[in-house]
Amino acid sequence: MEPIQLGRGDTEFIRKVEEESRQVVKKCYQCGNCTAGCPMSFSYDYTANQLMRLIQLGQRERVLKSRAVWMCVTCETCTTRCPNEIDVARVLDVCRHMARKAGYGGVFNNMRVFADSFLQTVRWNGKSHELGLMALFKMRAMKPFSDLSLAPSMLLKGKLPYLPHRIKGRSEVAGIFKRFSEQQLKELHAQTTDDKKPAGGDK
Amino acid sequence: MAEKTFAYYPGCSGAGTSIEYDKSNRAVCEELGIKLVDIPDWNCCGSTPAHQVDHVLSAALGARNFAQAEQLGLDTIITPCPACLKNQHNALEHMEEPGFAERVNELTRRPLTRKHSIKSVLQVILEDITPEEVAKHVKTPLSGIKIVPYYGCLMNRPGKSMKFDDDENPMALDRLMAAIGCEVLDFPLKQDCCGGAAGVADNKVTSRLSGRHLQVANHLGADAMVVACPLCQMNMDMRQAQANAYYGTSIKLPVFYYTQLMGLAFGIDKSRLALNKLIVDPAPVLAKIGKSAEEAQA
Amino acid sequence: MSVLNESNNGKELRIVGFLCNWCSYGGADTAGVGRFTQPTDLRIVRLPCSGRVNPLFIVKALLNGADGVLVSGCHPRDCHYAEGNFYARRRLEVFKRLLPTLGIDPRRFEYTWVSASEGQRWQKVVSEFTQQVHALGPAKFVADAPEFDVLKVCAE
Amino acid sequence: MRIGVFICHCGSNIAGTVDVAQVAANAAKMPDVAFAVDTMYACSEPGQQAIEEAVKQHKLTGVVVASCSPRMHEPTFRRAVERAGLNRYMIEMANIREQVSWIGKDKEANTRKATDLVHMAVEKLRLNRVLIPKQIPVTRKVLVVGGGVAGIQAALDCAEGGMEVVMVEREPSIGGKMSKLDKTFPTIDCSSCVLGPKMVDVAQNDHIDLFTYSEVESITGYVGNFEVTIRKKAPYVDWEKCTGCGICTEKCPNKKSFDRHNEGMGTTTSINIPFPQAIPKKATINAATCRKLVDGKCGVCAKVCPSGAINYEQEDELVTVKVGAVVAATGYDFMDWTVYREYGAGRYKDVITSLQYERLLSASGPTEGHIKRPSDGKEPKNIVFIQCVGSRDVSIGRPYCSGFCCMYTAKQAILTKDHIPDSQSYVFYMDIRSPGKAYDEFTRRAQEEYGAQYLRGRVSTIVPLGDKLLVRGADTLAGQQVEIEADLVVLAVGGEAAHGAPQLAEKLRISYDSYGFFMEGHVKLKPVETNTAGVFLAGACQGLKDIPASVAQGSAAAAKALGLLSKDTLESDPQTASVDLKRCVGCGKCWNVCPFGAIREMDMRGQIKAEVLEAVCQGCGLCNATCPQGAIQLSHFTDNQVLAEVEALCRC
Repeated sequence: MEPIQLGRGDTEFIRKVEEESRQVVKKCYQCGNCTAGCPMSFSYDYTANQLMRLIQLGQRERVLKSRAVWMCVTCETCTTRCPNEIDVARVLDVCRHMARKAGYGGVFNNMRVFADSFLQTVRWNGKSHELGLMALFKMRAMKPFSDLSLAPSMLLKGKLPYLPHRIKGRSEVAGIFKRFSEQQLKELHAQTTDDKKPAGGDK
Repeated sequence: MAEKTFAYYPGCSGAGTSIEYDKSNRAVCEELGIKLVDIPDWNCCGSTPAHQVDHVLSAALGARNFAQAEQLGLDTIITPCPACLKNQHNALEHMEEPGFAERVNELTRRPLTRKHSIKSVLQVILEDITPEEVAKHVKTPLSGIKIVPYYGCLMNRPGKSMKFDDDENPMALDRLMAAIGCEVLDFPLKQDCCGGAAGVADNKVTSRLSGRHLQVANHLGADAMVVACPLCQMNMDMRQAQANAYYGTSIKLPVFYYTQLMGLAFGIDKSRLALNKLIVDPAPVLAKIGKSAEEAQA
Repeated sequence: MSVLNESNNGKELRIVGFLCNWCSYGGADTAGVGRFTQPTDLRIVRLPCSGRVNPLFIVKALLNGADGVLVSGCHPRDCHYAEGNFYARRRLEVFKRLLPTLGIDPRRFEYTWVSASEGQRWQKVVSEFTQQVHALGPAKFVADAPEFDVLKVCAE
Repeated sequence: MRIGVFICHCGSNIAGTVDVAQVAANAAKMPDVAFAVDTMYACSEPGQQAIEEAVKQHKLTGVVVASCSPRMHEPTFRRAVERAGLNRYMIEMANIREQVSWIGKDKEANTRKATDLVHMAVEKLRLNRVLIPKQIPVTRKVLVVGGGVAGIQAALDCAEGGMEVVMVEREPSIGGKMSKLDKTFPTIDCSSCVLGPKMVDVAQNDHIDLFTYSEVESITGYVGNFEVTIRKKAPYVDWEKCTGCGICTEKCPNKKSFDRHNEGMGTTTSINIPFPQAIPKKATINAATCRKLVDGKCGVCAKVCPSGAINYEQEDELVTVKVGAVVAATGYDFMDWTVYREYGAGRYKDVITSLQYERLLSASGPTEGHIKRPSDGKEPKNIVFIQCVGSRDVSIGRPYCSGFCCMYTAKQAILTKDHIPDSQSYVFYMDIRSPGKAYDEFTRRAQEEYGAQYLRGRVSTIVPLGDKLLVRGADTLAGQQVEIEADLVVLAVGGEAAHGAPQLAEKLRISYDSYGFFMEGHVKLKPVETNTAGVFLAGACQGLKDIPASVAQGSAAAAKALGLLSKDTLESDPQTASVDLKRCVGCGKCWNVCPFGAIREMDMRGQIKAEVLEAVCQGCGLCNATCPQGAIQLSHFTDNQVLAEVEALCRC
């Protein structure tokens, strides 16, 4: 493992995480309670408390490239039991937003693909459409056969309508998504312009 | 008893994977005098994916629903689904933070004009109706069946934000199920996460987590599990076979929505409770109702 | 401020603090020992107890050119003299409400409770009050304070 | 008046951010100032000598010292001017350290502020009068509140020094928390073997008057002359007659009473003697569970008592004693850990507190020293200790470290291995805090010799699974979630201020912090004094501490009390209120507000006037602020003096 160069921590990253999450990450004293209660811990590369620590040290890349930020299911066990009243789940959510914006996660990240697929159906219909979502996700994630065994019984029981329910105001909902995407693009553009200036890395 | 009227947000799965929850919930609310007025042309709250992408986007989807509800003149929305509750509850909470509402309005272009609140149908039944009142509606007590209540993680946590029941040892389902005559077992994993929506992305995750619940419930001698969340129900019921395969077990534990059992106790027609939609066959458990342990064995 | 000391670049305002010796003065000491940085406008008059504060002192200060007055004592129920701060609270509350009738913005006067251990709280109180007074700007000079019967009302 | 002004550098403490020479130069221009100078350390020996010499040389009649807080060095400089032949009240201080140099770095602004503060002090001093303290006789007797190890030490040391002692303890026996412990760290000494003899000494000491099962009802007066009312709660047993034979406790039919001494780990009888070594060894009836007292049926104990000591009609008794000093040694209590609902909030029988575990370890405990878990009496093999339960936890309002849990947990892990050799202890900790003598070596021994597995992390939850408890925690050093199936979980519950501590503080007129711990006079330099003259602190009531620290503080408080009462008389503070009879109209407002009853009505040739009892007056000035005539004035804080200070500041 490469040593963390402490003098080169990304303070802007810390500030951004604190601003977006409205949490003070300095309050974390590394008791590990978040890790202790985390149901998804088994799937993490860094534990929850390690992520908090890496944020404190301004290790943007390590945090945003971690598998853990994608695997958190926001059950908020950590938030509920944090002795320092830090909303850890919100901090991780914010990191996930940043990772997504930074283009991390990749096309084979199932959690990311699932979220994208889900929101696509909402964007189209105004409501989510489970069957459409499944099809979209399984296709995109290149795992068409997983969960296939569930389909017959669900379809038989009428629990997976073939056609989406579409709402009248779906163009309004689509508008929300459109404006959101535009904002994101604008932000991204601003960032890439910024990136041209020399900046401290966090190696 | 005076009727209580609320704006109602059914949630997307109510027309699909949790159709039995929506149906039974409407039937039970009618029986208890809770009038549900559907929010006109409501949209998806964005569920887990939206808040995973962006909090403002997530709040904007919720905000459109609140804007739609304003047409009804009702300020309190109730929803059966804890995921919809949590998302839209957080939307309201975040919009209290400085500058957040403005960012949401940029997306929706429909600023809210009233003060809104959202709570679960379960909270209304527990707090406004009370278990004592629920007991008065019971025609067939569900004696003879042992259930474990499973709350999931979304409804009560964190307590200082959700302000409902106890965020470490919730008792709402325990009390309501006891009120309709079930034998309620103390379920130690009543709030441990089942994996939620992660099952679609990777069903090993949900199998691993929900399998533990099923095994503990089985070990305790439960006849059935009772839930209030479509995601929990899906992971425990629809994915029960996956969990069995993951752990090499062969558990057959029916997983009811609490409204289905309440409906049964109230004597509501079974077709309105959509019991046939459950994946794990509930018939053997339903046969036990009203019988003592010895009778059931014989 | 005083005759001996003219230049203050117009940045500082005159803020007078009346502090009880046992809690708030101790709290201010604790803040000092902890090196909790504070604005320099405030000058403290040490009194045995917040109950010793006669509203006349505050009026005299405000009418003679102070821009703000802060009174601080022990927390209620924690008075060194058992109940001095209860009397203070009653008096000062009445007094604060009467300030507008004297033509004084009531925001120029605050009273608060700070214990000897609350150095950080003292820092916060001083900083916030100083900010509040700065937001109001310098007080208009009121020459020769008339005698006010209201003061007697406060004293009772 | 000829005033001398001394501006202290305090090394660089003041001079670093205040232009002290400039302040001295400014002071020289102030009214009545005859001499002004800056000095390196005013409080040092040469510094004080310089003041004395200046007084003589410049014929000064008053002195202003601008240095640190008067709460720090006012007595020092009063003595200095007294040596120079001035009245000791002819000195004023300007606090230019805590209030100036330490709280801002702007030298210009600081210099201006320091000048203002000196100006205020000069204006106040100009109106100072010579004050002569009165001599007041003292009662050479000490009240010790609390009979734990700190109070016991204080009482024994006071008695040793020839002082009479009154000890008040609210439980039926003295001994406090220490009497519940099995062993003590870091030597594994038997707790009752070391404490027991001291308890007996208290009982046998002629100088110590012991009131157990009693509480301080009220306290009036002032240093040297307190009057204390003690409520002796009714034990329904005449303790003069009770011999402590214990027959009543054998015969009492109600055996389901909560056992306070055993922390509820067993049950006890309604009439009981808390433990075999109890001092005094007398029986007490629990009125809440006694059948005779609850519904009039029973009376067995009265029938079997060989000395006829039982008295169901007994009532509380109030006793008044006069003392010259008070030592508060009320100790601590454990916080209510059931706020940790994730640990079951008390629903799981085999999740117990460390003090309950201590009772299971103790040979005189309910299991006679065999570790049996409460649910089924089985001997546990896997024992999990969770530290910091109720300590260092902001979310429950307990941000502080309790200080002793790390050590007692290590001790309990060691004892566990001694009791059950094939057991395994797991200790969840955040940081091991063991700064005492031989303490850290002790925690190392627990791990190296006794094999306790230490895990750095908090525990998120305890889940009952069958007859086991699944403990889900973290090992942050391994960067892993960890799970253990435990047979017994012991919570190292943090301490908090003794229940009722704030109420006692109000009776004693001492300060307490936001957690209820009593405030010492100065964090570093007056650890056992309070800001109320004659009241001292010992033990955990001032802040959580372990046994050696409590004992040391008990001795320290005793030394302070002995020093205070070593003289027959004390000087009263002459900064009291006095009445200008010409202006007093006898309206009575002053005697109504005086919290000390120090003002009384008197008749002066047919006219009603107020009169101040100087020895009783505490100098709060409440009367001064209340008097509509300005007739009653507090010396050294007169209206004119305060207004002179205000004027120094405001008049342009």
